Amino acid sequence: MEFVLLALIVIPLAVCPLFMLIPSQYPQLSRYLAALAGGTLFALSVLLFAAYEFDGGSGLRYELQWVWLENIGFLGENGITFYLGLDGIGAPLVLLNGVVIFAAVFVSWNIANRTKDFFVLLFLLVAGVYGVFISQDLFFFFFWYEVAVLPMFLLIAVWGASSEFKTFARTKEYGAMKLTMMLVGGSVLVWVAIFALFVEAGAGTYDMTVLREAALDEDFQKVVFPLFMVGFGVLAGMWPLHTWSPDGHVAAPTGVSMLHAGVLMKLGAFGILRVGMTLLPEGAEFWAPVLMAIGVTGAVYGSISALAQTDLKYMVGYSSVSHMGFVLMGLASMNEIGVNGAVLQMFAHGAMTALMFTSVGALYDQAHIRDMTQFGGIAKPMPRHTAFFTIAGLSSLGLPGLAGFVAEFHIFVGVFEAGYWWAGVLGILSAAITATYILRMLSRAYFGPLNEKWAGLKEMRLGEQFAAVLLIAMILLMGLWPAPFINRISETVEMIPGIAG
Amino acid sequence: MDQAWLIPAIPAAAFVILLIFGPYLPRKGDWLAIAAIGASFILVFPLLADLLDQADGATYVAGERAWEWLSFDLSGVGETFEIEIGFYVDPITIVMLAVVTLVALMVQVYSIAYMKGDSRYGWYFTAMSLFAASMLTLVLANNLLLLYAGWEAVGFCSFLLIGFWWEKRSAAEAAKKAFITTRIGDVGLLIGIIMLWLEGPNTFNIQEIIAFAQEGGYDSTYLTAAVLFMFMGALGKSGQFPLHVWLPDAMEGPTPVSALIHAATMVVAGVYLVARMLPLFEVADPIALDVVLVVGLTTVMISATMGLAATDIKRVIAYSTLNSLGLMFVALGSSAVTAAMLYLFVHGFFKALLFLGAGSVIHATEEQDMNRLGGLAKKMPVTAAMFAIGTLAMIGIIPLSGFWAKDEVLVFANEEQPLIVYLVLLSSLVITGLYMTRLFVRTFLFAPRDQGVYDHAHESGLLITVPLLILGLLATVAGFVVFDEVGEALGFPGGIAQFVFLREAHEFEFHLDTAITSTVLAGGGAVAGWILWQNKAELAASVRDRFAPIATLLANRYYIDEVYQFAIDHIVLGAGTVVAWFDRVVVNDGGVGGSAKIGYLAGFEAKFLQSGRLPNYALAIVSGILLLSIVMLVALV
Amino acid sequence: MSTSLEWGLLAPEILLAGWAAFIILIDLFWGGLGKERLGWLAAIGAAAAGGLSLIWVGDTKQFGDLADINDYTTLFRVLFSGIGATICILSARYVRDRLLHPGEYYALILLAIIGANGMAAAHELLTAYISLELLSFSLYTLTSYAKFDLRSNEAGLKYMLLGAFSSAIFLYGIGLIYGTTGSTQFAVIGEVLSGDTSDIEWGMYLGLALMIGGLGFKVAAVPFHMYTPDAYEGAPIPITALISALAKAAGFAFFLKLFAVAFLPLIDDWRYFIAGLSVATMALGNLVAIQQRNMKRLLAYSSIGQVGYLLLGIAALSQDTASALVLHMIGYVVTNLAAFTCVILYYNWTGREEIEEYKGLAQRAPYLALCLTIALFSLAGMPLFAGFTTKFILFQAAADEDMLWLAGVAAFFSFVSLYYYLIVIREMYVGETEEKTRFPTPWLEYTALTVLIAGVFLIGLYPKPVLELVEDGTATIFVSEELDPGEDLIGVP
Amino acid sequence: MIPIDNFLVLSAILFSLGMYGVLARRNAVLILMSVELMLQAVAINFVAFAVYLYPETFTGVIFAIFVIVIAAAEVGLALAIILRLFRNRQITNVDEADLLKW
Repeated sequence: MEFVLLALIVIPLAVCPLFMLIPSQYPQLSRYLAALAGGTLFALSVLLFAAYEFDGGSGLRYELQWVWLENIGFLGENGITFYLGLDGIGAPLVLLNGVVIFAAVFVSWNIANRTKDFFVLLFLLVAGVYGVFISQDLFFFFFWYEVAVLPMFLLIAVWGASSEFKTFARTKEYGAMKLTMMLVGGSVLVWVAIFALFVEAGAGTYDMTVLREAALDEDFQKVVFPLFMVGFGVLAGMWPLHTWSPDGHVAAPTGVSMLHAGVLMKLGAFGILRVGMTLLPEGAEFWAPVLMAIGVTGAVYGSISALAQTDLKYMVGYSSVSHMGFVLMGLASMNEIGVNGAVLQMFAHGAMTALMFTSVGALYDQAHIRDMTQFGGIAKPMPRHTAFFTIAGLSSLGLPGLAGFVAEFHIFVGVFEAGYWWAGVLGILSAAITATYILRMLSRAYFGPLNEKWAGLKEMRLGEQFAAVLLIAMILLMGLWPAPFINRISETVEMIPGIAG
Repeated sequence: MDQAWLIPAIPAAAFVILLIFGPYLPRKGDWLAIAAIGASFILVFPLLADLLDQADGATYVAGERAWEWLSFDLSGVGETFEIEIGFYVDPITIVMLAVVTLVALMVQVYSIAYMKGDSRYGWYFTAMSLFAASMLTLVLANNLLLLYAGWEAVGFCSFLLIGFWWEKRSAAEAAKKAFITTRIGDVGLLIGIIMLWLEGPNTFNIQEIIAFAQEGGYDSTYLTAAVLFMFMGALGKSGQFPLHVWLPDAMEGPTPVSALIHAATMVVAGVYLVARMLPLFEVADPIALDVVLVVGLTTVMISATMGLAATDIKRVIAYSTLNSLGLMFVALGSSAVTAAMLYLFVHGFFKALLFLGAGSVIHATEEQDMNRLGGLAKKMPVTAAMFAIGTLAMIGIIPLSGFWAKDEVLVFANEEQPLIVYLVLLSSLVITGLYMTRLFVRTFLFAPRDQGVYDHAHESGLLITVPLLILGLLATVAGFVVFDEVGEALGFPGGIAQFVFLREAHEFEFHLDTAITSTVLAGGGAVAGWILWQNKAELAASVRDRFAPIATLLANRYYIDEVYQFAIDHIVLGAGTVVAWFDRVVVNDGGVGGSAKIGYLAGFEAKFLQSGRLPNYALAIVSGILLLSIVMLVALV
Repeated sequence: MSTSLEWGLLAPEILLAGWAAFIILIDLFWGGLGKERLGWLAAIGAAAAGGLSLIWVGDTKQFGDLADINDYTTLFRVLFSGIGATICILSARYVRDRLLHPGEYYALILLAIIGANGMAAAHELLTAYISLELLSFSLYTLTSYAKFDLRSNEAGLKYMLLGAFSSAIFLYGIGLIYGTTGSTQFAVIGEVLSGDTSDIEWGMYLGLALMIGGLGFKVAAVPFHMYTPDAYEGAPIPITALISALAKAAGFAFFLKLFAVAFLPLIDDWRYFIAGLSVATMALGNLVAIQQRNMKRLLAYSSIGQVGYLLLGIAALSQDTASALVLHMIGYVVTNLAAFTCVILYYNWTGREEIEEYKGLAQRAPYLALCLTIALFSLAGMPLFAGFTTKFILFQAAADEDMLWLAGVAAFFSFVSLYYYLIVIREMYVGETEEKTRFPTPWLEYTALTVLIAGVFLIGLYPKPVLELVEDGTATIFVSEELDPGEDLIGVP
Repeated sequence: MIPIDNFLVLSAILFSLGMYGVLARRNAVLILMSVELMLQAVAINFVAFAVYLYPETFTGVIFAIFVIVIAAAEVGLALAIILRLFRNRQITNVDEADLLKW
């Protein structure tokens, strides 16, 4: 099974040169290749998720360690190793990534200009994301973290869409530049923190399992943890540094914003959990209230500002910020239920947002505008599309039976358990606000009398419908039967030092 | 006992089948939905039978079965965090199951005729099955989380069904309003559940929580807060005072939907929740029960008065529902579970009857406004007769079921509560008499106001009238359950009172004095109503003119809607716009853009250092050298 | 008494000198060869010199106290001849179209390589100074080589005068150091400075300051960098590439050796000055680069930025930092050459060097655009490419020498640098041009480009072999050689 | 014997004069001359050290010779470039040669 894990990274990277070979006169060929690659990745992810079971120790399974650089300069034994391993937290996120890439390939089926370059960059992004979820070496964790950010600029700048608003305009170049610069800016903090951690641990290696044991003294952790928190927080849509997310998603093409909001934002939260909280438990303990405050602000702030948006993609962008605020709250509760909830929310929100972007993208492809006030009664020409978007909306407002509720419930219980009752109440309130803006959008754009202008709209393409069904399957699976997810996540979360009972 | 999970499972299975294969089934699968709800109805009786034969004397043993849905162990504290799915059957559940399944069956049969020819006929029955499944899960749930899941699912179904004809802007808005208002209520419920779990015995199981509370596990202020939060959820769902705005608008949905959801089942879920959790209310300090009482009273008074002004017949019935719910909450406020459950049991039938009657009128005349109806009795005798029974039951005239249940509530109100409560209830009796007769008279008797509508009217087919007849029969007979002899006759040892009680077996005493006063007042109201609104209703018009300001106030539902709308538009949406603006301009352009600009400007200034003239460059080198050497010498030497 | 001057050790330099003369003669007498093939010939010469210097891999010899031929020298000899060969290949087409007297052009390049080799091999200050001047003079001439182009002329003038001025300052510094320590041998200076330096502090520190200033000019550290943008913009493009690669690399080879051997004892004194220089260099280099519209000036400021990172390596000098610095320098040189190859090719086709004029390159020459993007991303320090790994190792090494704050500043400015690289990439991929004609593919240059890009990927993805080579090289300069104090150039016994 | 300080002071003065010349002068040739002045100052310095402090070795003196040689080469090169500039643009004033800026 180790090589299946390796395949997760090798396939996307190997497929890139293959795309290059395809002459650009045959876009269909590159689409089939992309679908094939997406399919295999999805199958492998499902296989890995299903096959993973906890067997004691730190929960790491299918380990694969190749020495990359050792005993040179400041690197001691096992200095930098290409160390892959799947643990309980990684398994569901690997599955999420598999699902979203498979769906994204179908959604971006009719990208016309420079199809093959699009897919090259898309699969580069996927390779980066897989790398982060399964690499156990801090150097390669950061390596893949940056690889995931690398193609974002071109994906948005070349295939994106600028948009005019009454009071301001957001060109796609602006969106792409801001997104890339803020993410890389965030990663600077992470970079410095890694240096400090390496020096302090003195073990001469980046192997996280070794760094975990290194007893770092208390106030060092308190100083370095906020670097990780803010550094990764930028990508996780942490409150003050979240502005790239709405603008980036508005400018990005559907497939990209699916992958981005669906999976890439989870990298940030995953980073905080995997690197911040596991390696610096006391630091996490000390900064938990601040993270909780930021998470709650993000949640309420995101949902309130989503209320006032008229552009569909902006609304979904702000809702992602709000849901990521929930994830941060879950992490900050520092107890097992909350952290489980956070990881569940990462998966749930990934599937939900991907589904929302699929639907908005489908609508945008046909109607070429995203202003919900100009739509009316689209349920008539596009019933399935409405059904899919409603399911995504309902899941995001936390209807039981869908993924959103299971995750949010755990987070709220965890937050209350950790004693932040004010944060819990505000969180539940922001879930209610989410209900408001989702339903307001549904009733205004989808229900009500059909606006004649949109009578010509046709149903979603078959590819998009397949993607939507795939995502709904994930939402329903987690909503109705979360046991497989919880069992995997909770064992590993237990292993994290500093997570109270 | 352990097949109880079948009851919600069958409609759920029907829902799934209809959802996927619905359009391809013959007659769009309506028979499947009805068969499913029929099966659930039938399954209630074996449950009842089990419960009865296990019962020794008057005490009933509740059956419970649970399966583990999700669990992981908490390392630090040692226990495990468990969520389970299970059902808990006790007398209250049986009463609820009976009402829900029966009324649902009646409504679905009725809908075959009513919804015939609708473009989304199949989808209607799919949503109905989902509703039935979730309502039954809610009723049967043994733990608060499953109850909450059913609670939300029911809310979602009401959103679907109110917005069934979503082409109409008003229907879409009403559906949205209903779902959001109930969601706001559910915020409280969720907080309550978590609070109970937090300090309680680390489980969501209702009975364990109640047992824990009764041993004094929670400290009283904490428990009161949790319980009031939960009551907030009941407020939203049952349309009580602050969150009642959505119920009148919910009439946008098809009438059978209103009959099922907004009369017999969903709105009653709040009452069921409070009834189920009453022991908690009692352990908490009395303020909790007083709040329930006051809310019930205010809803009773508001709905009754608004009923007077409404002209749409469905809205009038909706107000009557609010009125009855208020009464139930008053009963619960004086911790009379028996009275509340009895009233709920009875109310389900005659309110469904009223709605279906109105439905048959609408089906026949395509008209809902009272001013355009009138004199239909001749054209629709059966509907008129059944509607009359419903109206009289609602007012609470002696032989019909409404009287007995309302009487119980009055008895308790009189004994437990201060006099003011009793007086308010009595005055509400009068007003109920007034607006119910107004409704009946304006619709069925005297000269038809719109000839076109009148000619168009015809008696509805059997599929509509038969459920009306059944419900009519039940509305009359159900009241006699009060007498223990009738209870024993039906096989309940010690009568129904024994069956549904909280603290100790409770005898239905027939208080002659309250019975007489209530009948006199109710009858007087009815007669006054008859006089006011007979033939051209000139007298009513003159009364309205004299009290013009009050009339307009009532017509506009005390402007509560406008206040809420204002609040939403200005405070919530306003906050949204401000936050969105703040986010875009201050955080984004100011913060992020600003720092980028600083870098840009720094580079801009530094660019001009490069003047292109050689002496400047030489000067830079010399200054570099001087600075370096001076600092080095000063620092190091 | 090592008066035995083993001339064999200087075989590569002798070969280069001979080859330069040979080329001038060929250009003079045999016109038929054609300017382009002359370039290839010169490239062959440079490559041969590089190959020749591999003979001494592994052993440590001395050329009579003047230069020591060890792994460090071999490493840099190979690097410099590699740079020279690439530049000759790249300038073949450019020289054919735009310059006269190709013979002298290539000869000067070869002489520049000799100068660079001398700087890396120097064992004492005089040899270093002479090879420094040799390198500088050939670069001054090459910069102003386009006789009739005003900009090349002006660039040459500025570079020349300021070069002379700063080498005078550098010399004064050497004088003071010689005065205070009595010898110009690095090892001896190191010896004396590690003793008590209480009475000679004035001369020593002033000398050190002046030398840092002089050297700062050579590697274009901030206060002394003013000439760089103008020299880069004015000079013919291949020469700009040469300056950015050769001058910087040779400068740092000498800088590292000088400070690692001679001034190591005073590290605690000069460390924070170099750190200050490094921060200033990074700051100004990256911030002003954002403003640039001309591609060559942009690459000039970007190279200043890179110098900032290299200075960081020297500020936190130790065995590990030295090897990290050299690795980063190799990565920088390879990437920079790749970038300049693309710029030269585009210039050959279109004669344009403004960034706006790179619009729509992705359509017209997809492979070129891809390579330029890879090079720019590598310069910005993005993963998969050399920049990321070398920067990571360099900054981590600096952090190891408790210079974490400096590593942090460096990381921040490498993030700032991403901005102006993205601007170029945006023009190439997002911009649209009217004429959609595809450019002809110059096979030879494309092979050179592919080799360079392969180098970038190699260092990025698997730096182990390169790092081990570098490790052996730097090891030699840190081991304290056997000292024979009093031994001098031509000492009287 | 004249104490070494005099020589060092002399060379320092000459050095500063040269530096001032480079900064103040606008004509390219005069700047070149100032640089040459600085180089001679350095040569004096070397000779002074060699004679006074380290008479037994010739390093200092050899350095001085090389400095003079290189100064000569430098002048040749510089004048060639300045001549080129003059021929192209008929200017010797360094301030006017500012085509390359910002």
